Amino acid sequence: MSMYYAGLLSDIGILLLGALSVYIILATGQLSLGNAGFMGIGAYLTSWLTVEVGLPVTAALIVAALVSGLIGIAVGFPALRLKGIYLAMATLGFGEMVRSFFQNFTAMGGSGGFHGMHHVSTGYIWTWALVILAVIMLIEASPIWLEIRAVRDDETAAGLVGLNPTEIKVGAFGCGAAVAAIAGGLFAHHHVYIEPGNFSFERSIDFVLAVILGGSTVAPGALAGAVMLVILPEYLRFLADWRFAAFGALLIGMLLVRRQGLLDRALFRLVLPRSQA
Amino acid sequence: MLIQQLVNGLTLGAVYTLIALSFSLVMGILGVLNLAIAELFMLGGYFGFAVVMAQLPLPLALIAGMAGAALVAAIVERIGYQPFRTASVVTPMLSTLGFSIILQNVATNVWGSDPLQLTDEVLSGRFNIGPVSVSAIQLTVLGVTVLLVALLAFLVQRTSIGRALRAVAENRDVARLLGVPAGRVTLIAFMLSGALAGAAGVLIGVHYAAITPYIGVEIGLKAIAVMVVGGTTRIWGALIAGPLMGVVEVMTVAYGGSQIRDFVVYGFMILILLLRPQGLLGGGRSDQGQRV
Amino acid sequence: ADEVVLGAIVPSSGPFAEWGRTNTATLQMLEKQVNDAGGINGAKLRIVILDDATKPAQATNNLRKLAGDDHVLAVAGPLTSSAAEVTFPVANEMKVVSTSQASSKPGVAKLNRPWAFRNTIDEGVLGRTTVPYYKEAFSIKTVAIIFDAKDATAATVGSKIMPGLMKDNGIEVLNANDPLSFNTGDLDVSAQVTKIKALNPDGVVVSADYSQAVTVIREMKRQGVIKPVVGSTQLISSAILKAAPEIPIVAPATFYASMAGDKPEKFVKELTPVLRKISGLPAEIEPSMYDANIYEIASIYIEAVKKAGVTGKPDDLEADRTRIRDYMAKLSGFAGLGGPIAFNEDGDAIKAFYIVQGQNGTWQSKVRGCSAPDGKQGC
Amino acid sequence: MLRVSDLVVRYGAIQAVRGIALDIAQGEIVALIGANGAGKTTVARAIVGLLPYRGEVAFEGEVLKPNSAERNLRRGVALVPEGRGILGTMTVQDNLLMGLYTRRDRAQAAKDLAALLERFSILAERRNLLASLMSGGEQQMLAIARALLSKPKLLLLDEPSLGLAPKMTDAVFAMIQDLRREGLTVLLVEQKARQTLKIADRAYLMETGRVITSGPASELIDDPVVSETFLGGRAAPVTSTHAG
Amino acid sequence: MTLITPPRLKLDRVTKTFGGVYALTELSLEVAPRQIVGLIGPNGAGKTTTFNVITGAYRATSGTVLLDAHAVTSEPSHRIARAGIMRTFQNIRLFSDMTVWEHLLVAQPHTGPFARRLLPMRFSNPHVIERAEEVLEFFGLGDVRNRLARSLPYGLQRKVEMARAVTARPKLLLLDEPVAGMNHDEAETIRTLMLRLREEGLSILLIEHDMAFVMNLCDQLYVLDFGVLIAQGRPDEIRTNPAVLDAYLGQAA
Ligand SMILES: Nc1ncnc2c1ncn2[C@@H]1O[C@H](COP(=O)(O)OP(=O)(O)OP(=O)(O)O)[C@@H](O)[C@H]1O
Ligand SMILES: Nc1ncnc2c1ncn2[C@@H]1O[C@H](COP(=O)(O)OP(=O)(O)OP(=O)(O)O)[C@@H](O)[C@H]1O
Ligand SMILES: [Mg+2]
Ligand SMILES: [Mg+2]
Repeated sequence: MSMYYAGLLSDIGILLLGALSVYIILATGQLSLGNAGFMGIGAYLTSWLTVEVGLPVTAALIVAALVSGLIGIAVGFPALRLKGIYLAMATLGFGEMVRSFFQNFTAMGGSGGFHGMHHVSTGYIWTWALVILAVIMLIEASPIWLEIRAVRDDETAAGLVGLNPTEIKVGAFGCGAAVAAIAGGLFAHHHVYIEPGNFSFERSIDFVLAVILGGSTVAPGALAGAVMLVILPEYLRFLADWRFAAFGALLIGMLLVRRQGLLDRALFRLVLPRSQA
Repeated sequence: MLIQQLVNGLTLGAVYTLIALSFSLVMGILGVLNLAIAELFMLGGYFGFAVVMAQLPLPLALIAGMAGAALVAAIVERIGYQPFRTASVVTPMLSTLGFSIILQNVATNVWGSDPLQLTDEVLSGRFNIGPVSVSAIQLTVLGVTVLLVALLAFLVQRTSIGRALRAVAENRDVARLLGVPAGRVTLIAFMLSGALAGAAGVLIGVHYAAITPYIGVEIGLKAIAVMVVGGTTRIWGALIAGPLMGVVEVMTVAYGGSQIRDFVVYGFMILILLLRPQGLLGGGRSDQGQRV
Repeated sequence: ADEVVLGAIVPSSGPFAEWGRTNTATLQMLEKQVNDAGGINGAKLRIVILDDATKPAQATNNLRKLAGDDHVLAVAGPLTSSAAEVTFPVANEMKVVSTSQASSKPGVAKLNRPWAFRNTIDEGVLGRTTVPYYKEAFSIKTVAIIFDAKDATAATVGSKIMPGLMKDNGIEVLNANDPLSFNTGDLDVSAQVTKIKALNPDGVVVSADYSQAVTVIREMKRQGVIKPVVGSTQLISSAILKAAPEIPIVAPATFYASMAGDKPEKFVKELTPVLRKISGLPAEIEPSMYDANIYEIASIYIEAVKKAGVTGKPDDLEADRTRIRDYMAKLSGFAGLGGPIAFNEDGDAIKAFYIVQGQNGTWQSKVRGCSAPDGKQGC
Repeated sequence: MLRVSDLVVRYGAIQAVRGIALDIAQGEIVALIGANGAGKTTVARAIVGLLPYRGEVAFEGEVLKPNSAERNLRRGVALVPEGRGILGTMTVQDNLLMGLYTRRDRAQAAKDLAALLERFSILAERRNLLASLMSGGEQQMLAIARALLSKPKLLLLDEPSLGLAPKMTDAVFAMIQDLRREGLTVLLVEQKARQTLKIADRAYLMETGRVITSGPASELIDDPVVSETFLGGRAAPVTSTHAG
Repeated sequence: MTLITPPRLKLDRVTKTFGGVYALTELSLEVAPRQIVGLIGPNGAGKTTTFNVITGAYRATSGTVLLDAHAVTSEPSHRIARAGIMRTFQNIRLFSDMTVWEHLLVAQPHTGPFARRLLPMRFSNPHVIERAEEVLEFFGLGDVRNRLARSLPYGLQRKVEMARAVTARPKLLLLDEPVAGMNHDEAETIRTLMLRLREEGLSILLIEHDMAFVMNLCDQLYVLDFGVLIAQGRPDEIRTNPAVLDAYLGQAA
């Protein structure tokens, strides 16, 4: 495999993790536009741990995931009060606050950025991505995932059949934040340089885009979406100055053809007839 | 300086309010976040500039900007909203994002990425009241904002058109059963919102006298924040929230340090949302319509 | 070999599209010139130009593609410092020379030796000449500083370099404890400018990319703060001169379109009509400093191919790249558009620069400087 | 007044209505009955123009276009949809005002509204409540009242008695008869077959997308097929509790 | 009336107001074990509100709700459900993208440590699957187990709702108009199912406007009007109660 494809693959792996972080939260019916914030927390925290403290990358990633997960839970509680666009904007605001924080956090370089990490391989990134994807897919066959789907569909009804929406929604926020932090840590150690601008809301929107394009009802959808979002602009290079206009048009076209995303549960049922029994 | 900063804050707030209005017209009523509005605003600016640079009067520029943006909004509605009526709300949001990517690219290819600047200030008159200096265009922006808010609030909350819009948004079939031409009504809402964005683009473009294809992004984001703080379902909300956010922003820069501006502004937005989850004027009516 | 392949990374989409597009036109012109003149040692020149859309991650992949798939001998670009920060490590990993045409954030190439170069001068070095001229020309005793906090280069210059330089030159920074900033894309900086107005400084430091600086300068004009502005190379653009003709702007440049001399005049004469044919660019566009820089970068590569024994055979690719690197490191007296060019051990260019002053719509050169280390020959 | 011929409606691959003909004369109450899933709702929705269909629907001699509900309402064809179709995020008042959307005779419209509010007094009390917060039966009343406000010439009612208390069901059925006396034509889709047949002039019986029997309501009541499958005793008023 | 066995459900002077409107005024009622109790009354009388207060969807303004002599008032709704009260809804509320089978799994309480909940169904809690099979069989939904519940005919959707409520082995089942919009045959099957559930020990509180159905099924009836209890008693007593006739049944009787 050429270095070029290896590079793209790394980007896909990181975007996949970012998309999964949105996917988990979206599965409970909450749209988070602030996951770039959690990603930033993960990126800065792991970088600090490996560069300044001298922890190995894997350990740093785990610590960052835990810390970010806790922050996610802390954010998830007040988020319970908010719905729809209000929640989306509040999370976006959170993400921008995180970015603004790192911009002023001169101990880690402020807006000048932070250096010194060691490069991690594409294989390492994908090990994380695949393990997390596999774990999520495993969880999708578990009772808790049914509960998550129930809460997304109809929170009130879910409560009335005995499910605890608070626990599920806040938990999802925590898990999403942890996964986003891992994406951030890997991002930092892939590019070996980070600056606050890497974690602005555009990135959060990319995550959401990957999930929706790929299909928001099955975890591999995030993978399909991540592949498309990274590969598509590359394959449109022949259009030169019109590359992004074509990308936008294709995005709309894709939604028009498959508004449920590339992959969905119906498709899975078709391919794997008795997958859930 | 305090008073001057207040004036700065109010002008900025008016700018936010203007754009927030076009967002809330489609968000508050139809429940879609039309992200392309940021770019309609940008387009309005370019159309307006073209007219102003041709030495034609400002009202003509306004008309050009509004008409141009409304036309593009109509396309966005037909391709980016209609087909996704029944999909989840994230989907039309992303299809309109597709439009905003296209429009940015097209604008770059047509007008370039460099700031397009007006050589002379339009309406360059200034009024100095003591230490405070207000420009004619600032006053125009403020005045137009208040006027448009009042007009729109009347339209949406007092007329049967507004009611019909809300009905279509909630249940299209039922609205049709009651005689509402649903397709036409949503198209009108989008075009109206586009025209508003276009007007904002002209006024604000002329006020700051420089535009780029990316001008809509940051300001669009703030405008959405303003809409949310005001409450999406109440037009008047934007008139309160816009200046509030504008003043908070400007005062943070003036007295708190400009570095922490975004931190404070978004923190303030979150705080308000936590205290009032449906925004200041969102009175919680339509969003809380849940019963078992 | 019958073909010499070079690569380039430019931002042809996104907020810096204009630069990327004029860069592309420049390189295409060079390619044609070289091939019309018989190529390089009989081989045809081919420059593969990739757009990074002003996104750092895309720039890294561009480099991987150019070095890995297109087997280029060397790469010109990327343009921005943010992109250079992440692309240079990849250049080292893949062992291919990458030379930025615009990055001037302090220390970026230095961190990524030996394969990273910049045909630009560190802002810290430039400022040492800019500020004294500025002080002298406008009898500046006090300044206020405002910078774009979202732009890594501008923020570094605005928050670290400039305050230091002002102190060195005995200029008081009135808002030393209260830095003023804004964000890329901000439309309204009225609050910041009102604050500057209240401080009443002799001059204003605007550390921002020109497209952002335009907003600040227009607002200064609107509020009647007609004070001389000083900044970094980021300010150099013809667009900024239109913002407020009455406000003098001082900044360093290694090239500007009205520069005198045979080489620059020829370059401008050739390139200008090419640029003016490209749609989307302003009708009165002129070659920019970054066009000159990338032109020089490609020319240096071509000279290296000619002189350093580059074979151009696929099997020798690795050796050829090393030859180019070594040639660059030892380069001296390469005839650039504005004078001789060499590279210091940080990988940054040693070349002449000019402190230019923009007034009434044109840049005028005031002081000629040289980035050679003290006591060394260079320009 | 209404003539439906060869009506065919499909949902994707499913043919829900397979070529039926209906006739309704001016001033008639016509009942449409049938088991769950027979296609009654589909017929009603097609007639008012909420669905694409094949075949012909003519109202007052003019052919109606498929999928043109908003135009049909202006001609005088209204539907109280199955599941009520109230606008839950709007107030009761706004729902009622939506009923007046096409009315141009303001003064008369205001009088009609007042009259209806008198008939359904609970709606007047709940005026400013969000419609979604009302009880099921109250919502049903709102839906009926709203449809009447558009002053239709032909009113289609899809299971209007769903969720209504017995007394209110009686009241609604009585009202339908009153309105008929004022010149309204009614197509009544119902599960409560016995009560329906009592007030209807004629009736159509549907099964799996086809009309299998039709005729004067008084004859259908005694039809063995009808009484066996649909009357079963339980749709009758409380007095007859012999079922089971 | 319930001298020997304590009531399964007891409402003690429950009041619920909505901004000044009294939807329920000092309502007291009891459901004994293995009893089917009907709650009837005119539209807007407060029947569904009673269900909502019992299940915690609404918080009572005052008064207490006792399940087996334990107060569940003002507990969150999921706790009340877990304590043994399950319900169906007046407007069907099925989970829109779940199959029938998934509906039967989702409402069952999970026993064992949390981590087991993350394992695939078959490993995390095998009893759940057994139970779902059992309920599927009981309600005769086997043929449609893999269909999306939302795509089923109305009558079957009602059944799925009941089945979902029953899988969690509740002590008390609340049914809100279970046979509305159903034809006679379908209503009959529902009635049979309810009787069998009672056999199995379930108590049922039922709202229904179909008088034939109610009178045939219920052991006890409560009649509400404007949030006030206007009558209670056996069906034959209620049928002739003048207050009930006037407020609810109408002149037809
Ligand atoms: N949106 C739809 N998509 C697919 N099939 C549908 C749809 N709506 C109805 N059907 C099918 O069309 C047939 C007729 O349905 P319809 O609702 O018209 O029956 P109905 O007689 O009104 O029944 P009910 O008494 O239950 O209201 C049924 O088989 C139903 O499953
Ligand atoms: N959340 C709420 N806010 C305000 N009023 C409410 C709310 N919920 C119910 N109500 C009112 O309380 C009264 C009782 O409603 P409820 O739904 O309990 O009636 P019901 O007896 O179930 O009637 P039906 O037989 O029509 O379903 C109604 O008048 C209703 O409008
Ligand atoms: Mg029906
Ligand atoms: Mg009810």
